[in-house]
Amino acid sequence: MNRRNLIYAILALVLVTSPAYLNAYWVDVLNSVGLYALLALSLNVILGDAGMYNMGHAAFYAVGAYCGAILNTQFDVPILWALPASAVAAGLFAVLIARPVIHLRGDYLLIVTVGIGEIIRIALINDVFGITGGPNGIFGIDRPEIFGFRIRRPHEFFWLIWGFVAITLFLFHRLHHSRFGRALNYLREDAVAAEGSGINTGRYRLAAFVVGAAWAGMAGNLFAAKMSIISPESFSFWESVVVFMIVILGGAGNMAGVLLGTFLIIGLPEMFRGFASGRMLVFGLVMMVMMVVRTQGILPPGPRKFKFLGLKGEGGKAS
Amino acid sequence: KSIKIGLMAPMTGSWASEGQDMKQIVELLAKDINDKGGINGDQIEILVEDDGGDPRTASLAAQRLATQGVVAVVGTYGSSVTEASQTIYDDFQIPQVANGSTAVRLTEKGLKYFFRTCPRDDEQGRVAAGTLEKMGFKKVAVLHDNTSYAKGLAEETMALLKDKGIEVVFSDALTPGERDYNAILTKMKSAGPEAVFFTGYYPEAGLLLRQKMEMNWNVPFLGGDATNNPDLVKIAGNKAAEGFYFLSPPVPQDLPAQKAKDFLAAYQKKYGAAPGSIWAVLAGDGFLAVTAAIEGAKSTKPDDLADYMHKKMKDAQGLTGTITFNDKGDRVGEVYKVYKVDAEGKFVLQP
Amino acid sequence: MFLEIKDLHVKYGNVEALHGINLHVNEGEIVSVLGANGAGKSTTLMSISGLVKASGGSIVFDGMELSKMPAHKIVAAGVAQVPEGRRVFGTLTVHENLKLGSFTNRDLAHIKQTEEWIYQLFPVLAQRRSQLAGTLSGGEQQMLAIGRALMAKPRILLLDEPSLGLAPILVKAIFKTLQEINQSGLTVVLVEQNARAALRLAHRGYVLEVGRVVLEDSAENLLANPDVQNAYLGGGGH
Amino acid sequence: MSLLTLTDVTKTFGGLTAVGNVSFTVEEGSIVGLIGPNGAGKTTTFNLITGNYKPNLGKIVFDGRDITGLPTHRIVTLGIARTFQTIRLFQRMSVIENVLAGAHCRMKAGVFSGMFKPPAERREEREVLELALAELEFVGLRDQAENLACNLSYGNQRLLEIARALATKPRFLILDEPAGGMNEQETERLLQLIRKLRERGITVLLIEHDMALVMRACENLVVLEYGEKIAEGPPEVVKKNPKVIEAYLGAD
Amino acid sequence: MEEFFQQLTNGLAVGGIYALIALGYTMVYGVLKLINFAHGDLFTLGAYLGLTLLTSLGLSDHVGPFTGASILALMVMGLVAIVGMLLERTAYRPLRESPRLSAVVSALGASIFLQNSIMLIYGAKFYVYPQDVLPRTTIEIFGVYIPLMRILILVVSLVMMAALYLFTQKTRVGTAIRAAAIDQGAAKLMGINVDRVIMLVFLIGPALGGSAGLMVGLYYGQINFTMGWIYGLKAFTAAILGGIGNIPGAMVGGLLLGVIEALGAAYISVAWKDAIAFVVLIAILIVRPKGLLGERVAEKI
Ligand SMILES: Nc1ncnc2c1ncn2[C@@H]1O[C@H](COP(=O)(O)OP(=O)(O)OP(=O)(O)O)[C@@H](O)[C@H]1O
Ligand SMILES: Nc1ncnc2c1ncn2[C@@H]1O[C@H](COP(=O)(O)OP(=O)(O)OP(=O)(O)O)[C@@H](O)[C@H]1O
Ligand SMILES: CC(C)C[C@H](N)C(=O)O
Ligand SMILES: [Mg+2]
Ligand SMILES: [Mg+2]
Repeated sequence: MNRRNLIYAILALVLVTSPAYLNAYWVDVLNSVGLYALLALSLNVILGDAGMYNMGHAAFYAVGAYCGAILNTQFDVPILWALPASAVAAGLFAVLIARPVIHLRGDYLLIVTVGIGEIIRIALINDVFGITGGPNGIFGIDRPEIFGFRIRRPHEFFWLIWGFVAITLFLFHRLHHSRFGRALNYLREDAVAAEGSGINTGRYRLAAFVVGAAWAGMAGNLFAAKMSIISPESFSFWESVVVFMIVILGGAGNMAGVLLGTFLIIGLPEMFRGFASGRMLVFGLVMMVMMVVRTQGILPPGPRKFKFLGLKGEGGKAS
Repeated sequence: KSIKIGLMAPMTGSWASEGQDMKQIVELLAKDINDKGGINGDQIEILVEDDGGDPRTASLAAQRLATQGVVAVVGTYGSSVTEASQTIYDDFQIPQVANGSTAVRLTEKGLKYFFRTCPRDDEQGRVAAGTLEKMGFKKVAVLHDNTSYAKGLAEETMALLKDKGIEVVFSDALTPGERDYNAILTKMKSAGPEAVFFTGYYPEAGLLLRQKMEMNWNVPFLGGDATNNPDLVKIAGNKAAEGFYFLSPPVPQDLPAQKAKDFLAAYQKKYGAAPGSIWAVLAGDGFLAVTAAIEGAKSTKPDDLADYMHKKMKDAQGLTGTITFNDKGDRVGEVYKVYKVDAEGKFVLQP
Repeated sequence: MFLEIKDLHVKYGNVEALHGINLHVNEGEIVSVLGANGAGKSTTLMSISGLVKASGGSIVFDGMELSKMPAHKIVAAGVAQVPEGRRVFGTLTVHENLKLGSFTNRDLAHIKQTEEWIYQLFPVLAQRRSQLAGTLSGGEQQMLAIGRALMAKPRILLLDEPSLGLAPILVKAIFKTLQEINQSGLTVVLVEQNARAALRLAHRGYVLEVGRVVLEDSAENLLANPDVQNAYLGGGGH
Repeated sequence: MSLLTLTDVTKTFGGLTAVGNVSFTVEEGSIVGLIGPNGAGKTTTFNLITGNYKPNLGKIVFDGRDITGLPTHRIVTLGIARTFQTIRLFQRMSVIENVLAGAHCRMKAGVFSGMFKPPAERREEREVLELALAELEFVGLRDQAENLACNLSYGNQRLLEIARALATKPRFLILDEPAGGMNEQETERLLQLIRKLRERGITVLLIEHDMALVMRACENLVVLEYGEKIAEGPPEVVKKNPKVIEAYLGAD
Repeated sequence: MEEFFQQLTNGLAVGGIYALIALGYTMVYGVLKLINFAHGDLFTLGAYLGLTLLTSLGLSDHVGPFTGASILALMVMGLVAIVGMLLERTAYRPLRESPRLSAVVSALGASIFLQNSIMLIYGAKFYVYPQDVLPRTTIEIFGVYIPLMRILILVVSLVMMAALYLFTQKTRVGTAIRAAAIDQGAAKLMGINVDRVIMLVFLIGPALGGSAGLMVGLYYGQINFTMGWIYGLKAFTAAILGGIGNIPGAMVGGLLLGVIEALGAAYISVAWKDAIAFVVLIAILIVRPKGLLGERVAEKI
C-alpha cells in the first residue's frame, strides 16, 4: 500500500520534471498522452466502471471540441471559458442520444455507439446547420490564455493539459469511492442484482454516460485549443477504438491502469519509430502479447478498501 | 556542418506511391547539389517524415520535424493533410513549401511561412468550368468525396458553371475507400447529365470509370487534378479509362524545360521508371525553391528565407518551369491543362 | 476395482483444494460423498470428469488412467456427470439437450429408447420438449440435467447434489430411480447435502473435510456414527 | 394488518401460464411459506412482487399502496427486499461492497457530492459502513468483510445475499430457497436467523423445498401447483391436505 | 421504377458481400462471444492471396474460367483458414477464460498486425486484379443492368448461408458447436472436444471471410491493404442487425444493410448514406434489442 503510493509519487515527479529535459517533440507526445488520458479516464467511467460497451466515445469528444471552437471563432468566447459549455453540450448530447439506447446490452450497445460516432462524424463532414465547416473543419481557434499568459508551445500546453489530468484524477478517484462509483460497479457486475438491491440502474446507466461524455467534451475543448484547427478526421472511428483499447488494456475500472495504458498505446508507437514502416506491426504484436500475458488488463481494479477503524463495534482492529 | 531540410510525405496510406516518388525526387536533387559542393559550401541533409496521408499523423510528423532543427520543410500532397501541419510549422517559424495541396484556403490565412509550388483550385475551377463550356455541355453532374480539397473545388466550379448558364443537375459526395459506387452512378445517371465532373482522388475515379462502363453508361467524365496518377488506368482498365478527361499541370513527360528533361532522364536511369505524377515533381520544385532561397538570402534564418521567397525570388529555375511566389505564398502563373486518356492508357495533352 | 482415486491433489491457481484424496468405487455400487461446503466434493467429481486437472495423484477407471485424459475422452469412456448448478444448455431446447447427452453414443435406436424412458421418468420434460432449457424452473432443469447424463449410456454416473431445489416428491422419485438404475447395473457416485437420504440409498460413503477424506465406511455405519450425525444430519433428526 | 396482498395475479410466458389468478395475503410480522412442485410458479410470483416481471392481470398491494408494475428499484425503496434462487452476488467485489449495494437506496449522495465530498457525504458514508458491518455481524460474516464474494462458500454466499437484502432496511423480505445447498447443520443456523428477522419486525415470505425447515419456520403456507393456488393455511393443516400430498410432498 | 429496381440490385450486390463476411463473423461470435476484429483483415488477406495465386498460377488458362475460379476459391479459403486457426491458437485461446473485452483488444491487436503484415509484404499501394478473369457480362432485364458477377456473389452467399445453417442446426457436430457456444464446460461433460469445435469454427469463419475477399477482388478489381477495416465494420453491423450469432440473421442483416445503403444513397443523400444506415440500425435495435432474428429469451431470474 505504502510502497504503491511511493511508486506513484516517483512517477508523478518524473512526469512533472520531464519538460525540463525533453525537447518539444517529446513534450508534445506527452501532451498527446495527456489528452488521450483525459479521454480514456472519461471513457473508463462508462466502459470500465459501469461496464457499458461504448465504442463511439469520439462523438462526445467531437461535440465538446466543436462547441468550444464555434463559441471561440463565432462568438469570441475565450477558448478556456468555453470549457463548461463544452461539458454541458457533450453531456446534453449524451442525454439525448443515450436515453433510447441505454437498455441495449453488450455488443448491441457497442455497435450503436459506433453508429453514433459515425453519424456525428458524417454530420460534421456534411456541415450540419452550416456551422461545422464541413470537411475543412474550423480553423483559427485562439490559443488559450491563462491570467493573460498566452499558451502556444508544447512546453506551455504541458502544464495546462496535465494540470487538467491531475484535477480529473483527483475528482474521479473520489467519485470512484462514493455511492455513485459503487453503483456503477454493481451495474457492471450484475444489473439484475443491482436493480434488486434498489439501484435505479436505468438512471445510473444514463448518468455514467453523461459524466463520461461531459469529461470527453472538456477534453475536446482542450484539444481544439491545442490544435487551433479541428476537422472531422480527428474524431474518426479509429479514435474511439484507440481509447477503448487503452481502457481495456490498462485495466478497465482502475485509473492507474488506464493511465498506464495511455502511455503504452499512445507513447509506445512513438518509441517504435526506429522500426520505420514496421512500427504498427510491432505495435499490433505488442498489444496481442500484452493482452495474452495480462488477460485482465495490465492493472485490473481490486476491491475498495475501507477504514473500519473507529467505527462502532470496532475494538481497535486495524484493517 | 549540414543544412537540414525536412520532407513530409505520405509514405504509407492510400497515397503511398506518391510519397515514395516525392522522396526519391527530392533525394536525387539533393544529391545533385551535394555532389556539386552544396549550397554556400554546406551539404544538405534530407529528413523524411511520414504523414500517412492523414491529418492526425501529419500533425505528429510536423512536430517531429520541427524539433529536429530543419530550416524548411517540403510537402505535402493532400490539402487536408497540409492544413493540419500548417499552424505547427508557423508556430515554430519554419517555412513550408507544399507540393500538391491546391485548396484555396491554405494561402488565404495570411501565414507568413507557407508557400506552395502547385497552382490553386480557383484557377482549376476556372479551367474546369471553361472546359465543360467549351465542350458544349448544358447539364453536368458534379461529384466530390467530402475531403476539403475535393469539396472546395466542386463548389468553386459549380459557382462558375452557374454563371455560365450551365445547369448542375446533380451534386453529392461519395465516401472514399469504398469499392462499390454503383448506387451513386445509378442515381447520377437518372439525373441525366451530359458530363460528369469528379473532383476526388484517383483510386475512386478508377472504380467509378470501371463501374460506369459495366452499367453501359457512356457519359464523358472529367476529373480534377487529384485523378492525375497512372494507377487510375490500372484500376479502371484501359477500356474503361479511355476517353477520360482530367485537369492537371503538365505531366512529367510534357514538361518543356530542358532542366526537367535532363532530370527525368537521370531519374529514369536511377529508379528504372519515370515519376508517376506531376505532384512528386512539384515537391522537387519546392526543394529547389528552398535551396534557391538559402543560396540567395545567404542565410538559413526563417525570416530571411520567407522574405526572400516572398519578395526577392524571381523566376528561380524549377523542374516545371520558373518559380515566383506572390505575397500569399502562391506560385505565380497559369498552369492547368486538360488531358485525355487514350486507348493505351496514356495521358495525352489536349490542345 | 472399478474406479480408484489415489492421493489426488488439485489446485485452483495457487490454492490447493484437494490435499490427497483416496477413494474407490466398486462396480455396481452406490457410493455417497458427504462434506460441508467447500470440502472439495465437487472438485473431486470435476477432476474425475477431467474438467479440472489433477496436480498430483492418479484416477484409474476400469484400467484407464483418467488424470491425463482430455475430458471428452473420459466421457466417451463411460463417465457421465450431473454437474453442480445443472448447467443445462439454456438456449437449446429440452430435446436438443437430451440429444447432446448422447453425443458419444451413436446407437440411434438406443438413443430413442432412452429418451422415451427419460420422458416417462420425468413427464414434465415431455411436455416441455421444445421449450428452451433456460426458461425451465429450477427443478425442471435439474431433471433435464439428470436425464441428459443418462442419455450418455454411462458406466458410471457422478451426481453432484441432484436433489438441490427439487420438491420433496421429486427427491423421493429421483432417489428411487437412482436405486432402480443402480440395480440394473449402473455404478453411481452421489454427492449430497441431503445426507440422510443419500446414505439410505448408498452402499458405502466417504466424508470429506477441507480437501481430505476423514471417514470411510459402510452407509449404515456412517448413519449410526455420532460425529456424522452431529455434523451432517442435523443432530436428532426427524 | 396485512402487509402484502396479491389479488388475481396472472403471468403468462408465451402460451404458458406460469402464475394464474393467484391471490393471497401476508400479515405484517409473520413468516409465510410459499411451496409447491417445481415449475409451479413460486419464483415467478416472487418476481412479480419485486417488479422483475410485470403481471398480465391482477393487482399487488404493499402496505396499502398499489405497487403493480412499479420498477424493481422503486419497490425495494418502498421496503421489499429479496434474495435470488440462483445466487446473484457481485462476485468479483468484496463482501462489504456487496452489502453496501443494499444500503444504496437509503443514501442521498450524487455525482457532485461524490466528487467534492462535503461533510454530509462523509457522515453518510460512515453511517452506511456501520450499517453494513452490523448486517454482516447479524448473519455472521463480519470477519469475511474484505474477502471477495466469490471466495465464500456456497452457504455463506446465501447468507451474504440476505445481508445485502437487509441493508436495504426492508419491512418485507423475500427468500427464494435460502437453504438450497446447505447441509442440515447450516440449515439449522438459517432457521435461527429467520426467527431473529421476525424479532427485528421484518415480515418474511419464504420459498423452500426443505420441508423440515418450512414446517418449523412458517406459521402460514401457500401452496401453488401449475401456477394456481391449491391450498393455504397453517403447516400442520396443509401437510395433511391430500392435494398437497399428491402434488408435492408425496406419500411416505 | 426502373431506377428503384436498379438500386435494389445494387444494394443486394453490396449486401451479398457484407453477408458473406458477416457469416464468418457470426460463426466465430456464436461460439466464442468474440468480436473478431481481425476478421476484416482475413478478408483482405483472402483478396491478396487470391491475386497472388491468380497471377502466379494462371489457372483459368488451363481449366476454364469457372473451374479456375472455384479451385482458386478453395485454395484461398484453405490458406486463410490456416491463418485463422493460427490466430485462434496464439491470440484468442489464451484469453478464453478472461473477460470478453480482453479478447476484443487482442483481436484489435491482431487486426493491426495482419493489416501491417500485408502492407509490409505487398506494399502500401493499390493492387489491381487482372480484368476478365470471369466473363464480365452484364444482362439487362427491363432496363435494369445486372452484371453476372453480382448474381454469382448472391448465389454464393446464399448457398454458404444455407449450408452453414443446415450444418449447425441439423448435424451432430453443428449441435456440438452450439452447445460449446453456451457452456464450454458443460459441453465437455457431454463428451464434446471443445478445442476441436473451436478450431473448426476458426477454420470456417476465416475461410468465408477469405472467399469474400477473393470475390471483391474479382468483381471490383481494386484492392488495398486497408480495405478490410471498412468491410469488417459493415459486416459486423450487418451481423448485429440480423442478431449476432444467428446465421440466417447474418444473411438478412447483410442484404438489408446493402439495400438500406443503396436506397438511402438513391433517395436521400449519397454523402449521408452511412449515417442513414446507422440511423436505421439504431431504430431497429430500439424496437428489437436483439436484432431482427436474434433470440429473445427473457432472462430467467
Ligand atoms: N473455480 C474455482 N476457483 C478457485 N477456487 C475454487 C474454485 N472452485 C472451488 N474452489 C475452492 O475449492 C474448494 C473446494 O470447493 P468445492 O466446490 O469442490 O466444494 P464442495 O465440497 O463441492 O462444496 P459445496 O457443498 O459448496 O458444493 C473450496 O475452498 C472452493 O472455494
Ligand atoms: N422467462 C420465462 N420464459 C418462459 N417460461 C418461463 C420463464 N420463467 C419461468 N417460466 C416457466 O414458468 C413456470 C414457473 O417457473 P418458476 O420458476 O416460477 O417455478 P418455481 O415454482 O419457482 O419452480 P422451482 O421450485 O423449480 O424453482 C415454469 O414452467 C417455467 O418453465
Ligand atoms: C496532390 C493533389 C492531387 C491533391 C489535391 N490537389 C489536394 O489539394 O488535396
Ligand atoms: Mg459442490
Ligand atoms: Mg423457483
